[in-house]
Amino acid sequence: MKPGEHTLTAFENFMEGIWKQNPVFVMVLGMCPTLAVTVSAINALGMGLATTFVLVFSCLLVSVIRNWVPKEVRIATYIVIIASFVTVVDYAIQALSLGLYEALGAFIQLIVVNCIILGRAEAHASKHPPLTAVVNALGMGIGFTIGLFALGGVREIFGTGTLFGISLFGPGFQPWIVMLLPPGGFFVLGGWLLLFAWWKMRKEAKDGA
Amino acid sequence: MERREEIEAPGALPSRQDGRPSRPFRLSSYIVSLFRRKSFARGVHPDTHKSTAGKPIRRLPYAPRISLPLAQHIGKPAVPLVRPGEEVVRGQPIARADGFLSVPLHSPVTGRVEAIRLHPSASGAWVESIIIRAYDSSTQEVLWREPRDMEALAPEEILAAVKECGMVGLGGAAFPSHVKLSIPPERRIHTLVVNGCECEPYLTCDHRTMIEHPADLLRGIGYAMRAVGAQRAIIGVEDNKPDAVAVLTPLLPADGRVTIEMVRTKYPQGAEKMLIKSLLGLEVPAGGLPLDIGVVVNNVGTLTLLGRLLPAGEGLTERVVTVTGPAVKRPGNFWVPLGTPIRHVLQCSGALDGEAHAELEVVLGGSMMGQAITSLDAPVTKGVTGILVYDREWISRETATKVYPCIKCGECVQACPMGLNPALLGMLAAKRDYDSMSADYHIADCFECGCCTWVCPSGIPLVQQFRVAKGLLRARAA
Amino acid sequence: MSEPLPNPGAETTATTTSWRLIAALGGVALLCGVLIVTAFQSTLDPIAKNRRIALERSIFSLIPEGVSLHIYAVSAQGTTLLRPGQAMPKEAQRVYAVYDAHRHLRGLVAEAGAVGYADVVRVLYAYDPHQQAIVGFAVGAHRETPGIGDKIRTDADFQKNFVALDARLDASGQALAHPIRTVKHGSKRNPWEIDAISGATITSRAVGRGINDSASTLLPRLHPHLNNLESPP
Amino acid sequence: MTELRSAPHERLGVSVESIMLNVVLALLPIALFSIWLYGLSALALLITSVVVCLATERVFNRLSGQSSTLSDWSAMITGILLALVLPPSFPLWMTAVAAVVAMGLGKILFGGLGMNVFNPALVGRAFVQAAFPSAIATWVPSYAPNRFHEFIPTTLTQPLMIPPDITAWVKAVSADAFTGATPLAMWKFQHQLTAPEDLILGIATASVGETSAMLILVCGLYLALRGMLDWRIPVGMMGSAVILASAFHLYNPDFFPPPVFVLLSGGLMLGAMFMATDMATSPVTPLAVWTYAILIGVVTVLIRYFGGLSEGVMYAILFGNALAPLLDRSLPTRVFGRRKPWRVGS
Repeated sequence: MKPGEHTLTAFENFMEGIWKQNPVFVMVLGMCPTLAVTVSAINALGMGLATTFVLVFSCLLVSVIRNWVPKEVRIATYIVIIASFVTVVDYAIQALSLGLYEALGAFIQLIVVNCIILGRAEAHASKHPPLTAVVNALGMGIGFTIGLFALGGVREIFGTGTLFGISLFGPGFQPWIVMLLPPGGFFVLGGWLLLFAWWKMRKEAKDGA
Repeated sequence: MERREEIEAPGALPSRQDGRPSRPFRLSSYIVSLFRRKSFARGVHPDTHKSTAGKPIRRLPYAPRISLPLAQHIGKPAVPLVRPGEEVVRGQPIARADGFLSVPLHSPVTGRVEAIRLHPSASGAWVESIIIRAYDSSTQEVLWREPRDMEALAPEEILAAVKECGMVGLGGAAFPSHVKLSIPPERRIHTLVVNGCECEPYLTCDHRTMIEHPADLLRGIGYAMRAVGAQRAIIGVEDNKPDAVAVLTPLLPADGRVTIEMVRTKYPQGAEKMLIKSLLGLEVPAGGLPLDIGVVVNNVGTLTLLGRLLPAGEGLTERVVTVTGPAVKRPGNFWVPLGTPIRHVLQCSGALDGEAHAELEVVLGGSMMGQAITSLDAPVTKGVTGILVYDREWISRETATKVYPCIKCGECVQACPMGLNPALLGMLAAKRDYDSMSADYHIADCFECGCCTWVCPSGIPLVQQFRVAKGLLRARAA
Repeated sequence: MSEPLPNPGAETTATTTSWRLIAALGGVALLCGVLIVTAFQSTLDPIAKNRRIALERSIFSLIPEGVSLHIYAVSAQGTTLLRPGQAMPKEAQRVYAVYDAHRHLRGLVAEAGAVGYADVVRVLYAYDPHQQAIVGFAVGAHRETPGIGDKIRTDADFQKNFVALDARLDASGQALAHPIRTVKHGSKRNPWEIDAISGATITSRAVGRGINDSASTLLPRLHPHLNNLESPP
Repeated sequence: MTELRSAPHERLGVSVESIMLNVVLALLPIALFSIWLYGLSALALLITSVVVCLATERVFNRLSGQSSTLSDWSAMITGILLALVLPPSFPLWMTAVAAVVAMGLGKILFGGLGMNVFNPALVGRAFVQAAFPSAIATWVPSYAPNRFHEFIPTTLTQPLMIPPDITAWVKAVSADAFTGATPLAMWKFQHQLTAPEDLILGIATASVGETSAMLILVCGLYLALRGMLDWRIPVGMMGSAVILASAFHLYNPDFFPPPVFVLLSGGLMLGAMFMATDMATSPVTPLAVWTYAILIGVVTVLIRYFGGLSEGVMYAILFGNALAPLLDRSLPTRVFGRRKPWRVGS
């Protein structure tokens, strides 16, 4: 902490990733899985939770060993730690649901290089005690999950007319195929970004008035 | 204007223009030539509004009091030779030139110097002026002249005479004529281009001058050719003035050194660079002057008055001014003594009858490049070609159009005679990216003809933005 | 970002010894190794089970009467029953023999794959040895364009091609009597032709080609030994 | 002297509204002809598209706190153009989706009038092409006998629902062998050519407003003569398409169709006259305009001959739109008294 900067409460620390620095809508990070796997709500949730799991445990471990690991090999250890937890998640998802595993496909493995996780480990966990690190990571993970869900939900509703596989409009629904294609991901993301920017603008206008 | 770059002089000129014999004006050849009329690229076709073209030049009653700004030309202001209270006669020099880039002033009236003080000028600024009260009883004849034998003069002596008469470019630029006619020794001038285009809407003073004083004009052309050493002269006239061509053609000298050439009626045909391109097919290099390619351009008004004043040894005391516009009840062309208040001219032409002044817009010059003035007390100066008065109805019609964002219709690109991209420049101006405007898109080449603004369907004041940008860039460079 | 900037004064100036670096990396690696191995061991069985269930589900969906299946490796040498855990011999094709409640062979399911519009399209197809025809196919993983290429899953007309797609062997028994071909939509004339989906010709062709390639090597090898497969071992 | 305007003191007087209004007027005959061809459904399609476009623009005006920009007629043009490039049987709810996307994504997101990079109507059309590929490839015959008192069954599909199968309906209303394929698709997939007179008169299967090449030509000519349409774009685009098509046709007359077919079929004419010429999305400098036009013509033919789709005009124009700003900057005008127009900088 810089001198003069007020110490964040645990709640603020948690909310950081959900609202102020939401990885999807504010920082626009991790676009690869964001656009590729969010064709359905369940995929989005699965991906989000997997990432959250990796994020929380990596940050916990990084924070625990932060005083013990010399700075020269910091990134190397982070990658090893993150990769290990990703492998664990990979097996866990296979064991839980093969369907989800197939849907998420290569993107589980790609969590290893997800900039959100490495970024959090480097920028936050390596400098804070375990509890703070975990709370922050949890916030970030949940923020990411919410972001993915917001995309996946919309894309599933329009793309297949369902949410979590439950049909919303009956059997005659006309799927919007573009929503399941990568361009659809961009459209929905763009829409959400627009909405976020608009909210922010209005809030600032109100605060200013 | 002083910048003269070393640019490769063009080789042989198109032989077509050389030594063409003068021929009488024939309607059939005029019609044929309509279809192969020379011109420059792009440009616009505004309504010409030349209703005053058929009216002979008349004189106005003298104003009781006149104000002569010491700086009516580009360059250093003149230095007064008279003191308040002194009596002056019409034509008497009352201020001398201050250096090379400066011209003297002559009294336009017989009367008494009231004061030398600040007086409103057309731009709104108060400038040092000689105020003279005219004698009511005077006949206002020119009483000061030193006739000279022009044939005996060497080129330098002609230049001295031009300077002595206080002549400046009467087409509006007010650049001292003797400077323009002074050719550096390393340059050779092959052609004198006589600008009789008068492409500005509303203005007809040059047109009337050509019709009424062709002999003076041809005499003036002869003096200028001798001064610059040009072997030939081409009078360029827009093809909406066939009567002027008809008057001039029979008077052209038999040796064929002076020809008259019709060019397409198109704005801004009368811009120096455009006219040279139309007549000779030559382009003045960017940032250069016509003399870089061996050409000197002079306005017909300037040369006509030189042709009249030089042999008589008189000074420039009056000029032809077109007074016109929707609010003018008795429009026409007038010989106006320099220094006459614009209010006086407008009263005489009926523009101020009954109308509240605040309802009017008074513009010096034509509708495309003229400047609106703030005070009716401002005087007519050497550079005033016309006084254009708009009434309320006209103004509100013109200002009713809404301003839209640029829709990139490209009309301005197809209008800009300089081949600039005003749409892009406008966008850069809006972003205040003046460096890019100047370095990449040549804003310096813009001569503010106003074509872009005239065509713009979005109503964007492009040329105004460019004026601001050029001003800022100049200020930054200085 | 509200992260504090690194404070240069707080950095240790002394270089860390190599030994410490190795120790740190080694320690972390050890820790992680333990973690991964634990996860691997504990999920091994459920994953295998999941896979088997998923595979069986799609196989039984092709042959609805089936209740049990056995895996055979088919090669030029003949057919071999594969016990669970037994490795697949090289150069062999995997065939699932499906049996009904009366322990009769109801059909054989094999894998095929060919390059489609976006990537390899993997399908399972069911072969009925009694009819000598292909009687169904199921799409595995694919990345064909949703709404166009993935019609192969949903298009009823396309699925009808596989009710009884002729896959008889010729007289020599060394090749298919008629290679399975995908033809332009609406121009199917023969039982060995697949009527392509209009607008998704490339994916349709991939399915046809994949099945043809697989069947034309598999079936000649399989046929002489069909008797071995007639009843479950 | 209160009035102090800066020069020039007079203007040409052609305003954005008058240009846009004239484009609307030029599109009206095409729209009316399409109603004559396809009846109630085309009318409903046009109305839906226009109303939704206007409403979208108004709503976004509200949200961004601007005053209404409907009076510039540009939203109206997008609405009409969008309807003209959709198939007549297109369900109204999908039309509404296309209109919202056209205005929202195609225009307003970029900053509104003049700021958009892509032709809004084509953005809308491209979106529904990707979203509803089967509905946009469903064609119905023109001059159906019942067209003025009955909708095409798909037109009134309930929102979000799949349009019904109209094969039976089409068989019932079409007199002769109607194939349900556009002339381009028939050439591409069945290798059959449609007679040029059918293409000129609008009898061939097509989008609502692509049918009559003749009418489009006349309406485009009107705008070009009034100076509200850059004649270089249709000339360059159609010219390059015809020249390239002729070359291919000469090379292999059996496989490649004659150039007149290329010119008259599909959306080439409509695209060249009214889409590629959209001022905001086309370049301004002369060299850039020609390059842009020729590029679109060439890409259109290449997509038609070698692409997966039978029609390429839409993507070709969108491609041209994307390049337009780049072309403007890399092919500047030659400034008077300067050389090397293509080199920015002095």
